[in-house]
Amino acid sequence: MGSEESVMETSRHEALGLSDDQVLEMYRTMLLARKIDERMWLLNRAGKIPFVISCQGQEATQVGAAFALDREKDWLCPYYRDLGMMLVFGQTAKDQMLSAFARAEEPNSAGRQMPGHYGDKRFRVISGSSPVTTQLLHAVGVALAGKMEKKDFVSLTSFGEGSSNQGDFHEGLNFAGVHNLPVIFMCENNKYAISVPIEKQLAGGSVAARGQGYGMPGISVDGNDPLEVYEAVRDAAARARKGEGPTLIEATAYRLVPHSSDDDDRTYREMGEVEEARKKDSLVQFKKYLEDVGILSTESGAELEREIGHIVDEATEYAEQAPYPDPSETYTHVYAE
Amino acid sequence: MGSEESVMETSRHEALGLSDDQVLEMYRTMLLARKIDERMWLLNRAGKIPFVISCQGQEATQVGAAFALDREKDWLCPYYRDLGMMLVFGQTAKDQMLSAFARAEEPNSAGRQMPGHYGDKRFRVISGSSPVTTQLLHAVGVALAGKMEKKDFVSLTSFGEGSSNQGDFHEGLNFAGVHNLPVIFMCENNKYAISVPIEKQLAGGSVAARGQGYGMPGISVDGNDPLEVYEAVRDAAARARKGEGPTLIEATAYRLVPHSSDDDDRTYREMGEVEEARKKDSLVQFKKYLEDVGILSTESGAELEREIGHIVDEATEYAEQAPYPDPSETYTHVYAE
Amino acid sequence: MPVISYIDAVTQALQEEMQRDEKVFVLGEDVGVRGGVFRATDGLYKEFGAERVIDTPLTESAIAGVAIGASVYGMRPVAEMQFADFIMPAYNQIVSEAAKMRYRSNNTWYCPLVIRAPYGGGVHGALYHSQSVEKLFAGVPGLKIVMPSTPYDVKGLLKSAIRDEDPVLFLEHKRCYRLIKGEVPTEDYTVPIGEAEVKREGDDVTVISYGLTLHFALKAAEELEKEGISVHVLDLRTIIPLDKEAILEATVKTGKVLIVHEDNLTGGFGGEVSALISENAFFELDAPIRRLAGPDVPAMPYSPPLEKEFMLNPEKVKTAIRELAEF
Amino acid sequence: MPVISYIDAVTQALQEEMQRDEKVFVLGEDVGVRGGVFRATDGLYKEFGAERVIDTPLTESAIAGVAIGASVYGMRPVAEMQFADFIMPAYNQIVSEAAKMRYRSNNTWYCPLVIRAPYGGGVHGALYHSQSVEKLFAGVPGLKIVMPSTPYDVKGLLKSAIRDEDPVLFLEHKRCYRLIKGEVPTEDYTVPIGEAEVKREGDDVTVISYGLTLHFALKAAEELEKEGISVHVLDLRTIIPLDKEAILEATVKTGKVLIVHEDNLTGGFGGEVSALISENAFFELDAPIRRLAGPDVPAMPYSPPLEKEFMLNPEKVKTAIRELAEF
Ligand SMILES: Cc1ncc(C[n+]2csc(CCOP(=O)(O)OP(=O)(O)O)c2C)c(N)n1
Ligand SMILES: Cc1ncc(C[n+]2csc(CCOP(=O)(O)OP(=O)(O)O)c2C)c(N)n1
Ligand SMILES: [Mg+2]
Ligand SMILES: [Mg+2]
Repeated sequence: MGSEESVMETSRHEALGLSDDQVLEMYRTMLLARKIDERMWLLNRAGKIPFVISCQGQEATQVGAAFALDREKDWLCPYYRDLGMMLVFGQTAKDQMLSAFARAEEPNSAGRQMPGHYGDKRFRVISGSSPVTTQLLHAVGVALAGKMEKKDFVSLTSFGEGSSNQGDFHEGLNFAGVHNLPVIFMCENNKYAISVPIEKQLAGGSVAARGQGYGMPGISVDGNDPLEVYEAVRDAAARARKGEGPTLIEATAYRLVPHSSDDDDRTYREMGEVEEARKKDSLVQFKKYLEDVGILSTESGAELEREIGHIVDEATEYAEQAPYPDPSETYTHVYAE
Repeated sequence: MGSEESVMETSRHEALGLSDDQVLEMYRTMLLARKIDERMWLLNRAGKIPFVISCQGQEATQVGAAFALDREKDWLCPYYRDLGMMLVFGQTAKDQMLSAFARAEEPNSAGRQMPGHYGDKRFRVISGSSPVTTQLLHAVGVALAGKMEKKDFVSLTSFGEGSSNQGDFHEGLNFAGVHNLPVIFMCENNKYAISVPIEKQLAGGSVAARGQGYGMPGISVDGNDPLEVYEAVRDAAARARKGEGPTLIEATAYRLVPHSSDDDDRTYREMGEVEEARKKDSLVQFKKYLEDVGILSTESGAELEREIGHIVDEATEYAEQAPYPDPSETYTHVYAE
Repeated sequence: MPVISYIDAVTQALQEEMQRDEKVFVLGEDVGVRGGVFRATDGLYKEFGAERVIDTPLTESAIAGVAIGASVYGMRPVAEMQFADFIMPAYNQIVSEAAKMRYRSNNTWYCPLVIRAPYGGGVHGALYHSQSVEKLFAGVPGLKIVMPSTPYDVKGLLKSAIRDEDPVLFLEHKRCYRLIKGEVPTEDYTVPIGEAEVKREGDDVTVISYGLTLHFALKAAEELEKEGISVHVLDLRTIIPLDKEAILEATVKTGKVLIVHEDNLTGGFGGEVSALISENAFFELDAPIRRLAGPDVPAMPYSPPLEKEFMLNPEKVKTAIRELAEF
Repeated sequence: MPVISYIDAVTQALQEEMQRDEKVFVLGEDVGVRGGVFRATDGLYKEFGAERVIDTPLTESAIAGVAIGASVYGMRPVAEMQFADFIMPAYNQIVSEAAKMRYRSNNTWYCPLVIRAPYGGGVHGALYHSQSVEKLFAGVPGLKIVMPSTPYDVKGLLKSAIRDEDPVLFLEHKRCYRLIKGEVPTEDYTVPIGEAEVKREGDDVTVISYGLTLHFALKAAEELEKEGISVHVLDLRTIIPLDKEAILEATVKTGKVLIVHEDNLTGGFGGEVSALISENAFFELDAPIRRLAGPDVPAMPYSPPLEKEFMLNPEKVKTAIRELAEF
């Protein structure tokens, strides 16, 4: 953790080898993710889009993790909340809005899938489905292929803490462990699976603790801290590239909004609990960090917000005007044509 | 582990509270299981029965475990090798032979299932299938029912170390952990899943080590030592009855014969390895123990062998004569009639 | 008789059966505190507590497998799969275990359990919240499959399912939940599993359907009456066991049969119905048996024009009936 | 041309495809060192090593899911399910993932993978080593299902499956493995997926079948010829996509159709074939379409008299053909 001499003078991100520009970019991406997400809720409440599923509360985890990967060669099998990760890998605000409006131009599925069902060949993001945890095995398969082909990429797959109880989690970690594959399993623990809290979900209370049963490191990190997540994923990726096998990472944060636009979280959790969690919101905390280390000022912060507001506006306008797919598209691409 | 004063004079089984008669009965049951099993191979090789799947090498585990349960109220969801367990719970040599010959009178399924597919309402043994590890969840369901009905029975389910990698293992342990259910998960690790050795099967190398990931004790025992298995299961059952929840036990021994009568184990393991394992055969070791503590003599041992030989002969003769089910039975009991 | 919605009929049946029999309990994802993502178990947690209305971990195989174990013991579990699309991880437990328990144990052990699952589309649910799954289970002997279309049938059939001695897959069309309302008696009643019902008498064309498309058929029939086409509508209600007599009777009634379901055409249950008719009432037919079904694409897309294209509707059913009538 | 067995055709196809294309690899339980419990992958481990002939843990969902991931990446995995009965834990991965990958990604990602599985009975395999599983997958658009009956077709179709750009379920009747022998060219050839083949020409009755029962039909046809009954036998070979033209042609040829499969009758694939015929060739029929299939019980029991009762055989097929001929 940083070299002895300069620990006190060096900022946390410098100790991690991250430049000021890089952490600013991280913050910017987190903020963009948040603003896109917030706008989607407004659009949904205005009846303009049928459905939203949020990243809110998990931006630090997603952005920190994706920043630690090689965006030119690593592979992703993300889950429906990973907006932050997708932005880091290359998708844009426009892509998100096109998806929210289910337009033909939408890059994940041309409007076939719900928003949040990412998949993008440009960025080596394998198309995901709704049944949870299935993508975990695909990441293992990609890692196996990489090992067979003697490539040095890693694959990263993410999933909720509820989803980590599915059988596919167990089979995937075991397979990756036996074959010592370059894969990173990242659990985004947001403390709820829809209405079900961890206590009713997760025997033993820790996803990370399950790593050792597969002979792999099981690492707990603060999911509200992008630098801590970055470090854990960076190290896991380095191990994987060296042929030292898979890692399980559990990043714990909190889901700040209802499960989806169809949910009403007041039926199962105290709003006081949500308020408490908002105090630890990574966007608040990381902003403060950047201010403290002098990278962000009140002015540059406000300017950033404005800029992002513009981007989101433009993306929304573009997407709203964009055409739907033609009905005949219903019948295409069942098999290779 | 036993009271201070008398450790040196007390034999291991006395320290566990087991009488001489009880350990003799354990040995007798182990021997009976072995002899039935050996006879089945002969019958198979003589073309008289189509299929055998063996308990050989796992008798100590099975008998030790079953002895630690309450045969009047506890429930079993065993797997196809658990002949020893079934004998303890009440099935007879005749039952086994009827099953091997697929006769109508066979108690598990009236000849519908292969041998080794146990199920017996008399002894609260739920009918098992061939797809591995499914029974694990049934044991959890029984334990849930017991808890709901405020009964004090426990359920025990057993499975191979290969099978422990199936998704149902994970989902079952997690469910039992969350609901703190009175269930004992017993892995009979015999070092192979057909041809696949542990190294290619089990990331991390230990099933027991996976217990802590579910917040439950994960206990490794010598599967060749019926007393060690007995103690672990007895303690697990006591905890379960006190409402302290589930336990995972891994009893490691060795499969002394091919996977089944359809297998040829010379294609994937050195016969020297099998020979080594035979030296640790629980039947040899436990016999020696009983001789050492003066419970068994050369004469009484020989007498026991003769007696058991008779039982197996009789059972075989009876079963061979017994009628097949009538073809019309093919159509019955699809639904309640 | 009070008029209630399709989903309220589910809730009432569950509540009354839980009151009637202590062995009945409910388990699934979000069924407790939240009352289910569709609110089908609303109020049950409050009335019966966490022990009988169990919020399970997110594990469908465990939900099914634990329900099987509990039912074999003697309980009466009613498991919810949050969406029928998510029943797949439980497929092994349902097909290999629940459906075969009685047969494989020679009638010694059996699984009196119900698995409820909302299925079907037309709710912007996209590929994985819209599927029909009946064809994936219809060829699994040992399982019963119930697919009601009206609140009356929902309540009566769910009660029968809970009291049944065998595993029942109870499929609720989620588009019907709040759309379809109907009269339901306040006193206890059941509808027998395995009996189809003529929902409308007619002479020219027979439509055989179930679930949401049954309502499309009724609507189409109503409108076609004005054109002078008289439509006979049979609601299968249960697809396994299948009411063969009712199907043959309904065939004979008009000599022209249209089978309608939302599930994909190829491999869909309509094939079974068609085969049954042509095997047993071939000479009563005045026209080829026709099937109208979802297209052979993996599932219903999200984007509204695509979803609309996939879904059947009264218009499409009308056209198909008219063609047959004119045959 | 050398005469080889059905299972040797599997092995040869695998070996030749692995030689031809480095991206092809095999994974499954006991497929490596042991060469498969049926020996279908015999010799491959020695020739291609542990990296391309992978002994996996005992986890079908992982076998399918890992194969999907690898195929999406660009490899050509051939996964073995040790017995078709044990494909159920992988059902979610196959149905929700492999079959829908291309559609859901709008043709961006896809899964060129093969899942091989020995199915079918008559080998004292009892309930869980004898099942036919095709009906459980036949209604899943996005998946192809191949079910060859001869060594020639096995080899040619397995090669096509491996070269196909979509997921193929390749079902091998295990009773055929060593029972059925036939001529197979030594040079490279393929048999196209989706084409049925007339295996015998005849005029009185058409039998449509696949797998082991196809041989029962051929045997029956041979014997019935002596009675003066001329039987036309169509081997579907692929059930998805289905060769509709060939089915209709074969129907028109005789006007009397018998569909035969070992899988259970109700919900079995015969229903689809029957529905297709009665929808498209109704007026060409001289008799009701008949189906002969396994009984509607969960699976084939172990005890010999019960297994025999469940299984079809040439006698049963003969009787059914004769009835149709006399109709
Ligand atoms: C197999 C399956 N079962 C059920 C669902 C319905 N469902 C969607 S999200 C969700 C909760 C997921 O919780 P968690 O894994 O903690 O992720 P989070 O949404 O909290 O990020 C459920 C039950 C599903 N998508 N897939
Ligand atoms: C789901 C499933 N897949 C495959 C099989 C085939 N099979 C039967 S036993 C076995 C190996 C089991 O190994 P293990 O769990 O270690 O138990 P053991 O036989 O060694 O006691 C396999 C692969 C099966 N029965 N069920
Ligand atoms: Mg969560
Ligand atoms: Mg083993």
